[in-house]
Amino acid sequence: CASGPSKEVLARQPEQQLYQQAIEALNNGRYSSAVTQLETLDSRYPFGQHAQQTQLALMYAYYQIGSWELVRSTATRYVRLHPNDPQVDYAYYLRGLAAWEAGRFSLESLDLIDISKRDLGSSRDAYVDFSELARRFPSSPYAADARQRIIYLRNVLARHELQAADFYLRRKAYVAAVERGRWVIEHYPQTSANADALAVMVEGYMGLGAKDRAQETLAILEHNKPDHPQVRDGIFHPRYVKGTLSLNE
Amino acid sequence: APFDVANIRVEGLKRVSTGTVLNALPFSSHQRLDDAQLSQAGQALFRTGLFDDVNFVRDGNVLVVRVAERPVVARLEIKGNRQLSTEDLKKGLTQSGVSEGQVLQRSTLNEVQRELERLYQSQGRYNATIRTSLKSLPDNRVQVNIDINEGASARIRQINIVGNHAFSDDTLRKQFELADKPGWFFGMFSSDRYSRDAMTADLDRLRSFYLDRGYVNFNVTSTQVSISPDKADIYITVNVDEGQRYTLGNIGFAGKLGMSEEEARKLLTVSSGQVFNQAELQKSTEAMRLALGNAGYTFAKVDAVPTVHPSDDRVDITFNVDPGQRAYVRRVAFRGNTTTADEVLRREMVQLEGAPASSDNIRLSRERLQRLGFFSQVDVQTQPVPGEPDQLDVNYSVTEQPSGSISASVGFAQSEGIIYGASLSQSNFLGTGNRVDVGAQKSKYYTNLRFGFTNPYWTLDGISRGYDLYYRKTNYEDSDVSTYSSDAIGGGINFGYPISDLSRLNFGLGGEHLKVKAYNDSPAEIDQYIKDNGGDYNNYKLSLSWTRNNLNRGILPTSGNYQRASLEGTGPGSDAEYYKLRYRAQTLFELKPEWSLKFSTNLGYANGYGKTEQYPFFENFYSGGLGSVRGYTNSTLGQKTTKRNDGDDDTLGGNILVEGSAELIFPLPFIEDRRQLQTSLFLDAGNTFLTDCYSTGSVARTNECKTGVDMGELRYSVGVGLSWLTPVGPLTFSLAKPLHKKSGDDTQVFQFSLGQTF
Amino acid sequence: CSGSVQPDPAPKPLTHITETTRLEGLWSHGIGSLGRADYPIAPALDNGMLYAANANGVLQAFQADNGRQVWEQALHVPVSSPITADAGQLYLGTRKGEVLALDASNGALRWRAQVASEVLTAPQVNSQLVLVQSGDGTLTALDRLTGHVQWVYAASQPTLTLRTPSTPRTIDPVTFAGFSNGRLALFANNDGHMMWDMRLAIPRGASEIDQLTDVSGQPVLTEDGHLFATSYHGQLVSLNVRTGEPLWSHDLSSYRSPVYANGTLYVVDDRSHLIAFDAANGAPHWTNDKLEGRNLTAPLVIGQQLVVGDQDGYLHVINAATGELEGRRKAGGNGVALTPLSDGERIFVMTQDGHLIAYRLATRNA
Amino acid sequence: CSFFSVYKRDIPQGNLVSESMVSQLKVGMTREQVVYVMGNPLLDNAFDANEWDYIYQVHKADGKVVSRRVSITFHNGLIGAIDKEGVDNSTITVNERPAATESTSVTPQISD
Repeated sequence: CASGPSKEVLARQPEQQLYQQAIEALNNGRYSSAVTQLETLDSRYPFGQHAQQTQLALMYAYYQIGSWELVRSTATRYVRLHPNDPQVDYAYYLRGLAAWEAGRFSLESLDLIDISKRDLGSSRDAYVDFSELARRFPSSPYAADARQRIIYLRNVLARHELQAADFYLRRKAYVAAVERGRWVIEHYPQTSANADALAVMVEGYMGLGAKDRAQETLAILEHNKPDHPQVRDGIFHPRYVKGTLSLNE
Repeated sequence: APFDVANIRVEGLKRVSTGTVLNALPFSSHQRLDDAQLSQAGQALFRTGLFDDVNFVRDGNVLVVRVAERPVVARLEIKGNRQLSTEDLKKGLTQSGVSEGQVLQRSTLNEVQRELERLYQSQGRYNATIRTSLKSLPDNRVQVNIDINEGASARIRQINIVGNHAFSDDTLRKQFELADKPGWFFGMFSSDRYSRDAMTADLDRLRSFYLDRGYVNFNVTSTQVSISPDKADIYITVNVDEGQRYTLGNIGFAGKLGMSEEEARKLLTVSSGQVFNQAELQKSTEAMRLALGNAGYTFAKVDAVPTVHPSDDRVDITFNVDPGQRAYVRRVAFRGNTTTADEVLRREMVQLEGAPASSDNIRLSRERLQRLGFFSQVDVQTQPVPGEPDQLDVNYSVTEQPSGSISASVGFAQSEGIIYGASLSQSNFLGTGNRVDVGAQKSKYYTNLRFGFTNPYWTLDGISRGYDLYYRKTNYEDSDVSTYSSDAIGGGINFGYPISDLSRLNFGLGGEHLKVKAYNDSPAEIDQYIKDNGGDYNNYKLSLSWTRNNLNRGILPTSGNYQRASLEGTGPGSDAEYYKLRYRAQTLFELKPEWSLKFSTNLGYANGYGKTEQYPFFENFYSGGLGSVRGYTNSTLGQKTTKRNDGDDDTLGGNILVEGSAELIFPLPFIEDRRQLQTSLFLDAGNTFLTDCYSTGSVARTNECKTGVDMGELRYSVGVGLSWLTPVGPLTFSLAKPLHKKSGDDTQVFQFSLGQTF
Repeated sequence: CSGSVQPDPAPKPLTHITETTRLEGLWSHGIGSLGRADYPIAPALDNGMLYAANANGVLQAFQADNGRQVWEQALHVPVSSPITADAGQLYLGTRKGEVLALDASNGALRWRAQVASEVLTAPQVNSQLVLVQSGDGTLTALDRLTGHVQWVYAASQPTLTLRTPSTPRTIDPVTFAGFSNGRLALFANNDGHMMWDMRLAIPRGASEIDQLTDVSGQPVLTEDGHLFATSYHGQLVSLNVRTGEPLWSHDLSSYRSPVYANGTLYVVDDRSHLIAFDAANGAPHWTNDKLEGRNLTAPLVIGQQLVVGDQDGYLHVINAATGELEGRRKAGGNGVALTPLSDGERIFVMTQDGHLIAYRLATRNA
Repeated sequence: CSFFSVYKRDIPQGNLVSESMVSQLKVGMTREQVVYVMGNPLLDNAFDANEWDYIYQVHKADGKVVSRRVSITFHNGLIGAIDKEGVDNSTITVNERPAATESTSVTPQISD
């Protein structure tokens, strides 16, 4: 229910006046009417001098009213149209934020629902966008915040892999468990989950009866995290597989 | 003539920015220019697609670039289109470059007009006329009007097949969708409207008809489509050359079989000597491909190569088999499970990660996910792993749907006063896959508490464990709701485990303390039973049940079948010793998409044993109402009690239950997502019976007591039912008309319930 | 729900005319249905005998003067073409692509032959051959006595053709045939090779409808070697057969055969305007557009008058010299689409619902 | 009797290997040749690219375990050593169905 003037009325106002009104609506929080005005500007003056500013403002307005999909589609269009525009990092950042918000789950903060156990579709998109932002525009003002969020997301994604690995260990599907562990090490390095991933691989190799591989992996685990809960004075205690494993015998 | 350009000025710009024009020019000011460069600049400006006209004028040493901007389409008006929706038309127009906000090229406009005319002609509307016009708007914008006169589509007057000897015209014409007579129902469903795609489809049907009957060399030599001068009638002539009828010669295999030849032959549905039949050939190749898929050759390719011997009308078939490499599944991923946990899906997987791929297992896993009832839609896609061609990832995408009901209610019934109630029953509590039932009701006459919890995967192999507790306190002294009160407190524990892919066994053990009390206005039968058997019962309950579930969806299935047989009762030494044998089954056949036929039955036989001669009335089966015989008030079918002193009698129920129902599930036309809503026409039948009558002691019996199953006493009803999955819970409506109801039957045409699907 | 097709141009309502000629009904017979697809099964007239058939293959012979039936024969074939009577033999075609030759005295079968596709036009006869043009654009020459195929020519067909098929015109040495691809060709009868062909109509326009270029109807050949042919969306053309060079032509779209009578060429165009041309130089004498849009048949010339039938079942008598409407009679039978026949005195009309009616032209004493 | 016993499925894991496959491997072969014969290993060695393990293991419903292992060590791109454990040509059944052990090159195809 856009409270502002209807599209027809707006269509006739000249570009400059319309742009002023939109920015002013944006600044004092009337986001939905700002959206209508910016949308009219974008469709009437696709090549006007404010074209780029309009699209950036439109993205921000969509973000404020919470329509994540529109933010992402406008941002993608902006990145495609103005790849080397100085403000393009803002578009990447907004696209990542929109995916981040879409991935959050209301009960997550209550820790009732552990989102790492659920479908991480949008969290994965956010991870990709923020990583691209950090990689291509390391000096961008948004890069710092993006890196923080990358770390959080990487942990969530890694935990998701380990949950699946744990299920496969219980299910005695040891090849699957080892591969899930390796996926964490390969895709989410430097997360706290790496040590647990190594532990899963050791247990998986033990299940497969490949003692040599198990010991090789255990050596790397001991080297990286000697105080891992499952390693007590050189002896590895698997969670589900019978028996224990030590480096020397 | 070449000249030095000191400055560049652009004229005629309305919306395009000067910057855009300047950086499109291949040169900048302060440069020596000749004609060649100027024409090049002209091309460059034209390539931007923004200008209709560009020319250069020299004004002293200033180069004036005079441009005429192409108008931008401000509005697109389409009128008169009925067959094709405006959206489709706009989408088509956008592809050919005409859409709101886009620059308009004159040429594309009449190209669009031709495109639309061709489109209508392929629908058989030969006299559709399309007129496009432009209305200019201020500052170089334009409104594009497209008005369409779709005209009518020509009717087919003749489909004439020439050259058919083996089959009569009628047999062949039955294969056609197109007809040369208007359809039934006043031509509403007429298929005598010509369209080219329908024609091609019909020719394919004709071809496969012949190929399925031995005519390997069948060929449509030519087809003529002619139209009457007034463009109203279409005449179709199909000239065919049937060729000879072939029988199958010897059948061989080639390539690496991946199984023994003898095993492969068992899969074939064709044998030498039979008439050549393409459909059977395809069935055989599909059977072989599936068998190879199950043996792990997911990428197997099988095709039947015929070699024709015209001399003796014989065709030899060689099955070329290429099993391809053993395929493995690297990773199994799930998308869309926003509330259900990953493990709840992963534990249903029959196809494991890091294991040989089997197309059967992948399909079976999808069916198991659908049977959970947590998802309205389950799709599966296999993606090859880049760089490792023999490995693939299996991706399941699901759409969550409400799987249970939550309700809190404050109700009021004049007979019972205010009823506070809250209940939660979720088969996928917080996405953990566990079943939770919690309910509490409080009213003037009763308080009712229940708690149930079941974990279907107590162990990874699918051994389930569940327990339930319940407490009931009733006091119906001077109400007319019930004629006796029964307080109970009890609980139990049960275990279940799979005994095959589809069936499970379940054992249950529980204890119960039951107190039954009659009132002065209780019917004689109840009064007398409590006098003879007492009102206090301490029972320990046992139950054994077998279930087989092959439904295609957990909730609102459309195909498959489900059976449950159970023996429940109280153990010997309980105060009331009785047993209940129950059998419940339903089977659905999908007639065609969205249409299914469903037959269901619910049978029960119960009796006392040991010291309980007369089966306790409070454990009787009841019939009538939703989930049973719709159209009759809930639990009112069966033996009536002796009239109470204030005049009306009650229903006793019976220790034998016979119920059955036949339903036709049909789609509602305007509903998009049919997974959440199911409508059906049904015929219900059922009733309860007694093996022996309850004694009324000294009181004279007012209702004649009939014993034994008497099919004549079955009550019937016919009607339409609707079941709708809402986030609050499944909503069920039914409009039923009881058939030849007998006197004393208590009927309800409209019945509605929230929280229980029938 | 999608309604029926609006004809373009809409048929003109009939205006009052001063009738100077009356058509008096003599006799009529029910021959039987022409089939759901209204097959053009026109009757044939040969020395005082009338031969008519229906779509179920029942063939009857009548005496032209009193309409008495002479014989009737059930052929058990789906007849779909006009009948040709010539020298004691009858020829007709079926929708299954069969051509039958029958004895004109009793309808007994002489021979039957198979051609490529359904036959919608009258087989044409010369001293040795029977020329049959079938719906898929092939022209087949059959031996007149035995029915054996002598030669076949297959023309290329556009995806959409007009339902008014073309009829060849044959004399002993050569045969003229028009095709749906807009070309008129001349074939040598001995071996069927094409001597020349010319394009009467060029496909123009975007839609398949605009691109229709059928040379429908039958070309007219006069004793002095002048050929006249019409085409749809094309030209009316006159050419000298001996030299092959065109004499005159007009841009005129028609799907009916032109009719020549003592120096004048009468043509019905696709808007049902009736136009008379001077056969020698193509100068138009008169045009009658009062029957526009009524889907007129090709005219029958009888004495100084012309008779045409229309889709509403009316017969119109028109003065051959002035083009004025002189008489009208409703024959009914939901329309007349087959050109009437005449033995000089009587007019024989086959209506679309299969009635054969005989009329006599009587001048009304003004 | 089987009616009452818990229905469990066999748990197959890893690359199917057989004696006839291993016999085709020769020292000095390239990685592509190994893949042509054995297919791609499911167990990628995260820490040593020159050690390839082809491990196949089935945990049967009745508790028995069948394991086969072929490990290949590469020296600068060619096979240096092949050692195998429990590899023979006996057919292994998974859920009463023979697990085919042949393996040749594959062109992937999306199948439902």
